[in-house]
Amino acid sequence: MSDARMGDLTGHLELSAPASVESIDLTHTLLEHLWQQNPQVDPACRLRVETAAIEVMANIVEHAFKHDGSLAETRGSRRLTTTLGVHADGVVVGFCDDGRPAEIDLSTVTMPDETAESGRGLAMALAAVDELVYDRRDGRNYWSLLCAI
Amino acid sequence: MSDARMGDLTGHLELSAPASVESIDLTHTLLEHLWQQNPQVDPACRLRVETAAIEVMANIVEHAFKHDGSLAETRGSRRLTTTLGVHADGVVVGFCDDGRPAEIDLSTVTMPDETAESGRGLAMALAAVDELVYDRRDGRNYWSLLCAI
Amino acid sequence: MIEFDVRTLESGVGAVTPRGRLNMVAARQLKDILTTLSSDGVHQIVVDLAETTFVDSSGLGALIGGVKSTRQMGGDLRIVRPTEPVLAVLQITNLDKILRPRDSVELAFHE
Amino acid sequence: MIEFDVRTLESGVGAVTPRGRLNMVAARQLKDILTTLSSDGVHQIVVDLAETTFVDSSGLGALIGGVKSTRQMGGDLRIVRPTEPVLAVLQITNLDKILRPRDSVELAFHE
Ligand SMILES: Nc1ncnc2c1ncn2[C@@H]1O[C@H](COP(=O)(O)OP(=O)(O)O)[C@@H](O)[C@H]1O
Ligand SMILES: Nc1ncnc2c1ncn2[C@@H]1O[C@H](COP(=O)(O)OP(=O)(O)O)[C@@H](O)[C@H]1O
Repeated sequence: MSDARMGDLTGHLELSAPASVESIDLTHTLLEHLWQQNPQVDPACRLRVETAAIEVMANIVEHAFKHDGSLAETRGSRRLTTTLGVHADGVVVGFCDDGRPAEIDLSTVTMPDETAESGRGLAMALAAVDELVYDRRDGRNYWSLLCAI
Repeated sequence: MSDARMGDLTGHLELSAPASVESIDLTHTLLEHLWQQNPQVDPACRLRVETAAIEVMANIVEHAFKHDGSLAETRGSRRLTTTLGVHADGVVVGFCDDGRPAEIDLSTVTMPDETAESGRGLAMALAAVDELVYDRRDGRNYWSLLCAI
Repeated sequence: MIEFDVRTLESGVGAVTPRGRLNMVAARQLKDILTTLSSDGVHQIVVDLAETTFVDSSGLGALIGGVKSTRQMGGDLRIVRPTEPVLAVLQITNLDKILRPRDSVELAFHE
Repeated sequence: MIEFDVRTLESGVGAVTPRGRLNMVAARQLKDILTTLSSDGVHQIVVDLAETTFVDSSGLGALIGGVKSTRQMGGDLRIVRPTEPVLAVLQITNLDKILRPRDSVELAFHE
């Protein structure tokens, strides 16, 4: 994340991987590693971060490269960078991808009714963490979330 | 790895993490993810890559930052980048760190006798893979290994 | 990573146990399992969440999809023994009514 | 990640089972376990490698250290049931003599 907020993070992790569903598990594993290194983060906060991070990442993987042609053609060229760290105030996770802009207004997101089979992801992410920001800069998408501790 | 060899790797993984023993397990997990994504890499080759990669990384973590002051002082500022990928000819793993130069001549490394409790790492790495290269450039250490498939 | 255990109880109820994280990759697999059960004529399904360490919106979507398709055939999909993180997610998404947790695989359809 | 199971057999032999990867982090833990056993007067030690999925030079170093320190006290450290990757590593390092694999925890000291 080229976000100033990551600057004072010691011991952060940064992973660049294909923007594929298979990479989602890797992010989850990195989060579990982060919890091991930061036992001060309590279980409730861990779950909140995991929920928001996995939802945001799933959205990027699903939507950010939608009109890019077949997976086979672009395999490996669709990349996603995940940055994770803990600082004094909270847990921070950032995602950066070079897919299409997310046409989305986070302020209008609501939880769908109980029979919906999709459309719940961003509402869950927003409900889970204290801050969720989407930003488009220099042809890239930046998502960042903060869970205060 | 700012190595041309990584250029044509599709689906490679790149992790930047603290240069700590705890990060070694992360590299191992990334390798296991790589095997899942590349079932064509046979078990023998997997083990060879794991052996060499873990030995090289352990050496960096143990030796490259030795005279840098206490761990507490430098915590988080000692970083290590690991790049892993599979291309048509083989599995490639690269490490980059900004520690002190490795005063080591790989051509003189031999396997110690059976009662030695240390000094076996680089010999194992060399025995395991087809290519192991150490390079110092621009104030950084670059290690890269190749296991042909 | 996830593994699924699928079996049929003596009562004819299908029992699915996801072990691990029920995320997007796993949700696709769960959907396939539920579709196969349905085409085998199994419309009473218990999903045992005792070893499901995490669920995301796609996992929830697969479960809701199962509730809807089984009910259309006069059956149901019921969950049992959710772990703490899974229960917390059911609560923030208001799904703890349509997916009301039961106590045991055997009794899920005898309450 | 690694977990260690440590127990003492009726014969007085100490049995250590590392579950997972015996890498640098794990080797430090194994060394501590072997030191504790030694200070408890246990100098016959079996390390069951049936669930050890990987071993590196530091793991080997900890095992060799254990062989040397137990032998100094008239005992020994013996390994049993290495997995295929562990056996392969013992062979390329020429350690399959000083660490000759035995068949079972119970019989390691009765061969
Ligand atoms: N990263 C993204 N890029 C583009 N569009 C997105 C992105 N994330 C979400 N969206 C849009 O927002 C909608 C709602 O997303 P979400 O709440 O996660 O539900 P779902 O992904 O299940 O449809 C999506 O259907 C999609 O149209
Ligand atoms: N990355 C490195 N930086 C500096 N010195 C190194 C590095 N890797 C290895 N060395 C030197 O090479 C020696 C042999 O390394 P190795 O074969 O791995 O055995 P061990 O680490 O068990 O001593 C080390 O003791 C160290 O002096």
